[in-house]
Amino acid sequence: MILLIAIIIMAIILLAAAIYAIIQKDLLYAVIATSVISLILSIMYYVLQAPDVALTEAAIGVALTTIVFIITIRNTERYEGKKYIKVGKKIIKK
Amino acid sequence: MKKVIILTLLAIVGYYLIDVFAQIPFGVNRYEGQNVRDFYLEKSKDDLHVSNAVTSIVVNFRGFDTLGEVTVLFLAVTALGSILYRRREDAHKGVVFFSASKIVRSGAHLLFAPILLLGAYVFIHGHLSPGGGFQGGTIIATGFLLMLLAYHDYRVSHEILSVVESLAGLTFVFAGLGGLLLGKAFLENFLPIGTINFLFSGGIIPIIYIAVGFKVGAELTGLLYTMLNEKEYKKS
Amino acid sequence: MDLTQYNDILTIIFYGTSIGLILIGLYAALVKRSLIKIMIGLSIVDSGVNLLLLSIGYLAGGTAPIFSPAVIDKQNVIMVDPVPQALVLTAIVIGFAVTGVGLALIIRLYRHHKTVNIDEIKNLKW
Amino acid sequence: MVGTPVQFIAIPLLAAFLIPLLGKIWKELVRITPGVVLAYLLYLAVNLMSYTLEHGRIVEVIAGWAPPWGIDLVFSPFSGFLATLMIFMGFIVWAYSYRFKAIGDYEDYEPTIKYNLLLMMLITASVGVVLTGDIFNLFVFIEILGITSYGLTAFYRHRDGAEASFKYLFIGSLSSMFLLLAIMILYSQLGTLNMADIASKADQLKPVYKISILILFLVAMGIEAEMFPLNGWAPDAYSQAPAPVGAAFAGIVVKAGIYTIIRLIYTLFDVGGTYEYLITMGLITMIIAEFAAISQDRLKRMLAYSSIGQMGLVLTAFGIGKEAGVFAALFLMFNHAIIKSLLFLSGSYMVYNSKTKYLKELNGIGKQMPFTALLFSLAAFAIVGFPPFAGFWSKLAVLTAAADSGMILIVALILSVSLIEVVYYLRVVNRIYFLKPETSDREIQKPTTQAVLSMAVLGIIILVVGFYPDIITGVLHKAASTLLDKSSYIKDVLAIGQTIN
Repeated sequence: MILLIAIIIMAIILLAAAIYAIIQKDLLYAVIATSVISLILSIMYYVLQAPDVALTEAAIGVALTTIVFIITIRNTERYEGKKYIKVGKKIIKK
Repeated sequence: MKKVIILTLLAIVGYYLIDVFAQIPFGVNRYEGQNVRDFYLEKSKDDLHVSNAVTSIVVNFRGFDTLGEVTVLFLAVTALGSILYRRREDAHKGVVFFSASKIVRSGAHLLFAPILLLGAYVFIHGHLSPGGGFQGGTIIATGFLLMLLAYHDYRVSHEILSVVESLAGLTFVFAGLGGLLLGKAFLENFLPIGTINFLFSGGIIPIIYIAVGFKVGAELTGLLYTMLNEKEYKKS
Repeated sequence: MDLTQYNDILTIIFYGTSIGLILIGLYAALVKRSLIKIMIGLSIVDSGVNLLLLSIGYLAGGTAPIFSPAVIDKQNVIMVDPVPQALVLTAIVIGFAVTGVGLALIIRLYRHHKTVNIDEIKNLKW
Repeated sequence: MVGTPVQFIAIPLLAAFLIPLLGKIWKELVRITPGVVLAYLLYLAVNLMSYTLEHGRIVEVIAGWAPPWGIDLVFSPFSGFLATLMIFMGFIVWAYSYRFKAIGDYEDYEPTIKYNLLLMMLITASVGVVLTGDIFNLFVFIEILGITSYGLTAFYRHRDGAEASFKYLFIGSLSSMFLLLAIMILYSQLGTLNMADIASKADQLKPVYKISILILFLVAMGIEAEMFPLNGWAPDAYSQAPAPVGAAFAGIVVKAGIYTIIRLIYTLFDVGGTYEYLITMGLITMIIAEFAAISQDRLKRMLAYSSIGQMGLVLTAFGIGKEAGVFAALFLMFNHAIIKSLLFLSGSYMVYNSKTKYLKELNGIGKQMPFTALLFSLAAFAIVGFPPFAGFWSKLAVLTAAADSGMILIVALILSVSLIEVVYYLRVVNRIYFLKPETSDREIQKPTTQAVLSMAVLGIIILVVGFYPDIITGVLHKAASTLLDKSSYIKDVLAIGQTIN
């Protein structure tokens, strides 16, 4: 029973993180949300009796995909859309 | 307007997916008689002496897929290098990044060797326990990532990486061709299979998975290194 | 952990979550104008597809397909289907490779155009 | 037999892993190795082809697990014909790009290594798609094809290659998602991934699954095959990629896409109306693409749209079905591979030095580059289907197939679309020979010896097939009848299982 509740909560967090990832304008937070998705997915894979896949998802989805996204964001821009602009070291709204 | 069209489209796709998948029962044995799942489980235990059935599928029954998969990674690194390539004189005029603090650096140094060891453990025991070449290789790459993040001037030799990568790939293909040369099929096992649940079991399966581990580790490290060195166009 | 009795709820949870992920990801990939957001959307879609594929191979009350010393001598052990697991393993790695190439392309587009917004990158018609 | 079909995959992979090491020994080896590998594969393919024409299908089992348990490669007259064609075109493209200036003029050798690796794997992946008998293996090969195509499209740094490539990647990822979903539904229902096994069990499949799998598959593969609403990536990718790669896309990659659709419909299963759907989509694709082609002002984009139009014609011919339709479609595919590649290869030398790549810069170039221009016009005449050239026979075959099936409307449509084709190709030829150049002091890039040789070979093939079509039609008839004989495919592949187990 406790496990079932845990699974339900995980599913809710999963969907919430996915929605957060696509509405968040700060891409860095969005990427962190996708890594949360991967983390929970890897637990779900474990629940589905697939430890191999869980390990892969944990290593590739949580660690590598996130870091590759973060590198890209660092090399391009952090905010989605034209609303924000960088002046010196501060990010201000246009 | 465009959003409305896309939402309608998604609604159709969603309805249709739910409609199809609602008819596929969850958690129920759908196959009767002889089927692929039972065959693989049985043969993995009896014929190959590999306790992890996923490993025996990935490396032996469907080993050709894995060969392709390794190739995909290899080509992705190649394509990435080609995409981010620039002439020598254009490179190296980047901004200097600060190294991490001393605590992080010492921590990274301390963790580096254990992470590599863990990665090696995971891919050496791929046929016994969960894990294998891909997982172990990724763990090794994260070890290098830690060092790359902690020390801004940490250098990984591209030469060594490409040699390791090539040798590991060649091992995989030669292990496959070995079967062909001995009059068996490509990728067919030609070594003694040993006893199940011991380290030396499964014939060529552990060899291939170790090669995959080295290859994936070298490739992902190279990928991360290429991307991390991409820093001079930062807004200044 | 015995979940056999809750099979109906689990059906809804696993299929529902994965289809939800697919739809959310597709929405992001089709509507958003930032290239990085599009890649995030695509990677969410990938996760959804993988979860769906794995749920298909699940067997209620099954164990992981590993003949560990604890399992090997028992009779009538139900094991979940290992084939989807092998397929998902392949799909995850391939998905990562494609994501990496896509992000490299984004970095190169940014070098030339100084933006990652689709509307501002229009040398070719989108 | 000299070898087995698995060498088509294993040898290039071996070479691909070796190339970085070989480059350290002698740099020229990086360029030579793919050619040697492709030449060997061509020799192997021709040998296997002559064997399979006499003795029937060659089914090779991988890892010793017979179908339906393991993965198998099938070399039949149909798949073997396509594989041979792809390897041959790959060899030509390699020869053409051997000293292609824009690829090798960097001071360090990195790009050359990468280009050669990616090009070789592009060809290997297409061959793998054609030969494999396992549906998930097909997915893996399609992903290899995708990755190499993205890399090659973005190869030039100074063009909009990255943009075209990202577009391709976006559509390609969606396509692979659909493909994975289709494979998933298929596996959940039949519990098998082997194509022959799926075909033999297809009757157990409920219609709702059949339809959903077909839709997912057609959407996924329509992207590679440039079917109508899904071909937005093609003109950009063709025009932004290096010239030899454009030729490889037209000659090799598209064929792999068409092949998968055809294999699915002809071998696995179909539902009522699939063939009509193919005809409709083919005709729509053809008409829209030809109208788009006539309004293009750049040569490569025009060729790309023309290529899409030809693929529409091929789909239509496959939709007509029966032996005549399949034969016509295969003939069209052969001609398209040869002729369109020649158009790309020769055309790109003509636009090589013009900055904007607009058509008007080609005025009067025929006097400065007589040989290239001659080959271009030869190919242009051949592709619109003027009588003594190769294209004529394939168009005639399509028209007779359509007329025999009583589809007069299709005949009329094909003929009127051909008229459009004639207009825009002759416009270019007219420009090349009879218009005055805008500037007189135009810099001319002479083709390299290898490029001249490879183009000349293609030109000779066009002429030979044009005058003696019989040398190819025998093989094509055999290939068409193999494709239509579904039960023998199932029997041959599954029989291997009985002999081994």
